[in-house]
Amino acid sequence: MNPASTFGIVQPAFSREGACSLCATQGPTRNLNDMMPLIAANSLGEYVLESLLYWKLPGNESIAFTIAALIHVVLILTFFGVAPLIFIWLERKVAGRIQDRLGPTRVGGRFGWLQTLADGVKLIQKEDLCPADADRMLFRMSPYLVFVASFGAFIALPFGNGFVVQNLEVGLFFMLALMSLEVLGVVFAGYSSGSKWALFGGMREAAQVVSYEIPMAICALVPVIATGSLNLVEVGHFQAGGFWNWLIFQNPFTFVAFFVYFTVATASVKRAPFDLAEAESELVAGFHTEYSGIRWSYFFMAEYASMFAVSGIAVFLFLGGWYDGVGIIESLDRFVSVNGCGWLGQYSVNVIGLAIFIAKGTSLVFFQMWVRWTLPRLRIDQVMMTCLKYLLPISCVLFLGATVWPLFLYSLPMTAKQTDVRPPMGNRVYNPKPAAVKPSEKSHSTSHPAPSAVIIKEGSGKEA
Amino acid sequence: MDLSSYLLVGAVLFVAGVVCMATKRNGIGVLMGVELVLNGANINFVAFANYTKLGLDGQVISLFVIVMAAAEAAVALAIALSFYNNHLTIDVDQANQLQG
Amino acid sequence: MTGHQFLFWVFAAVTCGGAIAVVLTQNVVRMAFWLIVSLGASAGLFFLLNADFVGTAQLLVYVGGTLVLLVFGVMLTASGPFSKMQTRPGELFLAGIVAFLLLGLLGSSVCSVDWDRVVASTNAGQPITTHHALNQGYNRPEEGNTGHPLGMAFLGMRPDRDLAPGTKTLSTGYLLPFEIASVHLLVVLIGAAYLARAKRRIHPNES
Amino acid sequence: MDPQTVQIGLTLKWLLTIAWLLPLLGFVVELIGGGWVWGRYSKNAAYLSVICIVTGFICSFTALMTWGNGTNWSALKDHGAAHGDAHGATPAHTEAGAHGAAKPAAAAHGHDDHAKPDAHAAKDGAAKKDDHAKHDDHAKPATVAAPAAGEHAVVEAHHHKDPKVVFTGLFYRLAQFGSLDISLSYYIDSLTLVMFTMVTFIASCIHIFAIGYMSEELTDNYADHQVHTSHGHLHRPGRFHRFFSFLSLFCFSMLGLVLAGNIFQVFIFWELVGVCSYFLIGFYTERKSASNAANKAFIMNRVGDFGFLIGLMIVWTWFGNFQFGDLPADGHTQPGLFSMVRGNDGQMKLHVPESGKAEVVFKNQDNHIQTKPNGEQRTIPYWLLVAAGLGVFGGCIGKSAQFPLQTWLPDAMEGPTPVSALVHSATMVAAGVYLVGRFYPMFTPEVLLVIAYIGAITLFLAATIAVVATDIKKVLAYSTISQLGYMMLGLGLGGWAAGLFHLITHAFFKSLMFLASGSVIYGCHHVQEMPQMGGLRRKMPLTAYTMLVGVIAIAGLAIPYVTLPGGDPIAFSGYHSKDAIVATALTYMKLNGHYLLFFLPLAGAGITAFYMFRLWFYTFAGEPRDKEVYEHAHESPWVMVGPLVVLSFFAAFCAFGGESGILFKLLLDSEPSSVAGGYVAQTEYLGQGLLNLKLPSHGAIHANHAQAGTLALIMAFVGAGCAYLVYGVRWVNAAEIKAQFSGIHQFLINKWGFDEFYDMLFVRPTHVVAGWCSAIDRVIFDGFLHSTAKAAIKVSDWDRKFDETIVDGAVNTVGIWTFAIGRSLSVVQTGRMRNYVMFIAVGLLSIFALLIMFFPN
Repeated sequence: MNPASTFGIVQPAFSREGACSLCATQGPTRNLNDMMPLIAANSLGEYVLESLLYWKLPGNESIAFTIAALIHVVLILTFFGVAPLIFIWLERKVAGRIQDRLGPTRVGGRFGWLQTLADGVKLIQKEDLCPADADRMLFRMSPYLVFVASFGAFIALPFGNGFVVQNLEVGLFFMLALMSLEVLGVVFAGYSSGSKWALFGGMREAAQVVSYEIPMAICALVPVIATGSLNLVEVGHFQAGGFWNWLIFQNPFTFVAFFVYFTVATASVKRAPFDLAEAESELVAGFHTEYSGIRWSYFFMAEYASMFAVSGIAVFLFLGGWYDGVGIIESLDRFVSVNGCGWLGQYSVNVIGLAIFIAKGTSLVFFQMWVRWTLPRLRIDQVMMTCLKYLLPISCVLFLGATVWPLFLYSLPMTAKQTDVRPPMGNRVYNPKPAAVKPSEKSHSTSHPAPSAVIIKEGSGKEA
Repeated sequence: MDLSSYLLVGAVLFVAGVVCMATKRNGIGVLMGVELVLNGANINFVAFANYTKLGLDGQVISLFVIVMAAAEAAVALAIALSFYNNHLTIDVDQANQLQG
Repeated sequence: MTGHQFLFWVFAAVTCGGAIAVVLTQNVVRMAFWLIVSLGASAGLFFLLNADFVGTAQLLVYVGGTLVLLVFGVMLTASGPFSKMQTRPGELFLAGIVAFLLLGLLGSSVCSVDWDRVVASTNAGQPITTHHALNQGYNRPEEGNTGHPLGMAFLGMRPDRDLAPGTKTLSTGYLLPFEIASVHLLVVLIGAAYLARAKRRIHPNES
Repeated sequence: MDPQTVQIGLTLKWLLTIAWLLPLLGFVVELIGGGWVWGRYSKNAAYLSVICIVTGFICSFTALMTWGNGTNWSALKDHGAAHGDAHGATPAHTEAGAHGAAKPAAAAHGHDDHAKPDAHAAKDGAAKKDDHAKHDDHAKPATVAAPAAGEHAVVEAHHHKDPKVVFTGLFYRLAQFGSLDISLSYYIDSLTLVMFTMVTFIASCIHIFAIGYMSEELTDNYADHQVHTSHGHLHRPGRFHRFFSFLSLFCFSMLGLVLAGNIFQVFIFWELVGVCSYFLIGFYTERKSASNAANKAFIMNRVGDFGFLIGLMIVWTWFGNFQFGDLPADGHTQPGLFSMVRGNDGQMKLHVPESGKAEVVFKNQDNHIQTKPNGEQRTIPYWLLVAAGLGVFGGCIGKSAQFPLQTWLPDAMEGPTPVSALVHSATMVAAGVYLVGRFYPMFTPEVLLVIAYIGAITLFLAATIAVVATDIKKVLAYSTISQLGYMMLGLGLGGWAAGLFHLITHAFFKSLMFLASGSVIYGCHHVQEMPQMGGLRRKMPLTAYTMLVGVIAIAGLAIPYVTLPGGDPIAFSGYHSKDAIVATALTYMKLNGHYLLFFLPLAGAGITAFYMFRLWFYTFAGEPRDKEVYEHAHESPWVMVGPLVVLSFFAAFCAFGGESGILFKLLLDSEPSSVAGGYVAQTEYLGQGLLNLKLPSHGAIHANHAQAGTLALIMAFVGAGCAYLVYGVRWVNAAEIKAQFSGIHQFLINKWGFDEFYDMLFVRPTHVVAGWCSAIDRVIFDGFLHSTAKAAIKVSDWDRKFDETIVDGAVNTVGIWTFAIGRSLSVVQTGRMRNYVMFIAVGLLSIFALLIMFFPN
């Protein structure tokens, strides 16, 4: 163990020439730079730590960041619970309206808005059944696996400017990775149930999701090529300003990629018309035929949360993230930074951004429901053919096109001067984290230098 | 934690993988043993990447290992399926036509 | 015990436990489950080692892709539900002895090296993203900011080496291996698809 | 060159390149896809060929227009004349100089201001008044132009034109040997452009015609009635696509030849043209006559090409350069052959060294003398230049079927008629004439004299044979030879533009006549003998009258005493071009003597008119001679008649305006600068290898134009009249004449005995020598080889025994031992993968154990 490390990670011989004056400042935030990536929730953790120090409470970084992590877990878990609550209710209302019915009307007074809660209470009360032929351990584990995978994806999903559990550099990649784990739970559920319906459902699910993951990842990379970052917050910042800055309008390929992505995402969260794994008319209920009670509800919470997760990715990759599209957020941001409204002002702006983001995500979820109750279900061979014969080639072409597009623009005589071929790494604007720490200590937390130097200059400096 | 703890974890994975390969009669099980061995090696690479001058190279090599493992799994699975189609079993002990 | 230590012990225990469980389980599907547990936890170890990209790739490619494929294979080749193929106890015993010896050998090798000296002599401890030319991403280098340097390395550039103070020569990147790996992957997938095609089944009595 | 000119040059280059390469594309596609992809019933090959060649025509025509617009059509204007804008609007209007037809109204036009190039007009303006006065009434045959005009034309000042713009450049350099580079280059002037347009246009017409003519080949089972096998007629699959692919290749070769920028490239395409003609003449390979004809054409051409090769070698050895024009190279301009011989003023610079014989001094494109590194002048002996010219002309003799290599061309009639049309008008035989025209600056007056004599002999000889031929295509073939003789004659006499003018006009009317004869043959179901025809104009009127247009054109008839408003005679194209040649001949005779060179073409004009009208009357007029043929005859479909109509229009009017017409002026623009002012042998060199020859200048020819034209017209009318009397109204019985002159008739039927002569002179001796060689081969060489083989068999027999006992025994013993050892060790190979893994682990442990045991540290 390196004694220099207070929190456990090896303390590097930290020498950044040119940035020393900023990063080498003394103070409690000094060691915060060495937080571990997974649980170190920078802003909130810093805030908690500052608070502990301020109130002279016992504790060190470990405790502070544990507390911060717990807060995050609680927040996300709340969203994870509340969102399906609303979405299931919404789905029932939407289905009813589309089928010329009313949907739930009674529970909770008007609109039946507490219907889902009532259902949930009922499910919790039910007996936790396990079939005699089942592989008991796997049967019990599978819902948790699905739940954890879906839940984990929210670690990297920003809900606003900086409202993110862990602002990972590879956030998008991380989300896709964790959401791809869901399928394992489904397959195990299907296999361990000891029922042929469930087995078929699990097999179908495995084939479908593994296939659809490929075009989904490729389509997600199309806007990533345009921005040069996998960090969703940075991608969000990229789309500041009017809606013409949204990545969907970045180039023709991102425009097409949005629709392909949305189709593929619908399939990868096994929603209609791609819900072959739980096709009730052929497979009873597919992989969760044998499940009941609270374990059954885990699957559904995971499904609706995943719907929101893929929609959130779509919002960040194509539809401007937390920006409103007419420049309100941006102007508020500027107002706050110019007039020094402090962390509260910044925070308020971020809350508005949060609302906008959730509204966008919810509307995409609504769109998925709309599609579900409108289109008939495909056959399994049609599902596979759609993916492998159409969506996969299309997404590959989009990927290729998005790669070539800047070069194409650069080669046009009329745009050669104006077009900025974005370097893969280089002159990015650093967006400071939301001011969770007090203004007086802001300089400690913003330890990044203003990155004005471009690589080329570095190279020439080295030669000199 | 220091380097040797990570290396020990890698060693455990490696040995587990070797034993898995040596004892499992199910072809897929043997495949899982291979994955364990590769993962043990991967942990070593990343650990060296973090603690020594190996730096980025270790991570790059571990990425290559992951990709190659995926390729290997695909081919091995295809072979296993082919074997299963021909022998109606996945028991690798049945695949002894090459014995001396 | 610091957070890092705590998390290391948790992940290491899960990793090793999962691996041992894979060895000891006779049911193939459960083996797959334990393998997932083991590999997922080792992804956690990667995160602890500042390798966020590798960890994520481990989750996406290994756990989310390769293992699903394996499970798929298990289901396609299972003769009956929850099939078991027992290993003879003698073999298990022999394998256990060899495993014990092998682990002892590896462990003694690890412990016999003075890693502090080795690390010190190799000028170690410098994080990958030391140079500020690499720190222009959104995140701080300490947060495992390896996406950009890895991408540069795969494109054949090594700013982490070439821009460090005192370097004179240009290092080689990994563009060629990367391309070879991609082509290799393509060839492998085509070959796998060809191999796995349904063929005429040879009945045992014929062969 | 200013940038605009460079731009025009590039445009021309690419347009012509496209026009050139498109037929090649067509050929390749048809070669690959013709029979297998489209099948034998598809006309796609024809459509592809037509599209290629028509696109080529459009490109060529666009190139011509681009060139004209780029040069402001300076070629069509009278150089130096002030009246250009006032009268130049109608090209036919500009020059109203001496013409064969009388023009009573034209005198009132005051055309003497603008009748001639400025220098000429200034010098002898007064004399010209007289000329024109004479021209006005010179439809009277007795009128003879003043010989003085010819005299002073020789000494007139050099013709002032704008410097000719030639676009040269390199496509691709194949190899470079010292100063000599073998390259693909181009040389574009108005001659190239006119040739391109003409070739592609006529080829288009022929392609379209061939769609109809060759449609019988669209079958899997084509019955060839001329080939007899033991089972009756030969039946074979149709070869429609093959025909069109070869046509395309033919066009590609010819266009490449025209575009070529160096003599070596010309040679390459020259040979390609020869190969294509070989393929197409031998198209009906099963017919013995066809394959013989193809061989004959090919071998005859090789004889001529031998001369060509000699010429090439001389050029290579002495000039070290194949390029026609000046090429920019490495910052300086590499002077081409033309510049080296004649500089930019068109004059050779002669020099007599101590040793005696005259030499030609090489110049640069700026007229400076080229020197070797040691300061000496670079020169070529005059006689070698003559030899080079004669050698190259030898190639032209073969290709253009001149005396004495003319015998292949009538036999080439074995090919399908569209091929004959293409070979005889636009491509193969035109290549020879074209090359003479292109290589003109390299020819000394001595070479030109040879060319002129060859041409004169050829034209007379062929014309006489044509009189007795009865096969409709053979008549046309001999007429082709005869007309080629005219062209050669014109070129040889110094009438550069006149010869090429005749080449172009002849291409139009001869392709017309061949296609018309093809239409007749098609309509009469492959009857080619004229005695079986007659009266066909009632069955196929369009064919008949388009043919008549061609006949009038080639006969050179015009309407006496009547002119167009501009003073131009009313005549078809052949009149103008032949007139120009005869005028040149007359002028040449006045300067040099050589009376044959005038009287032979003059007689030829009459004979031409006679046999052409004979053909027409024989075929189309009178009563049918063979009822069965007549009954079954029918007019051809539109796809065949359409090209006839189009071509007849051009045969009639392409030379509209004669020497002041567009076509002639376009050609005149490319005329080598040495031609216009004439030539007088430099007397101080007469002893050193130069003959005392004079070449006529433009002005001199012009002065004799009326006289020559009148004579030619009279001869033409006499010939046509005779034909009418004998074959039209049958006032004189042709059979009686034949009987009366049976000796001459037989002599002519035997084609002056050339075939027998060549057979005796070359073929039989070759057979004898070949017999000897074969005998030597059989007895001496074969015997030696056979005995060697027997000895080898014996030796190998012993060797086998040694191998089997000793070598094999040793190897087998080793093998048995190895096998036994391997068998005993194979127990370790359990074949079980798991065991192998265990072995590896145990092996690893053992290695470490050993290491620790022996190296404890």
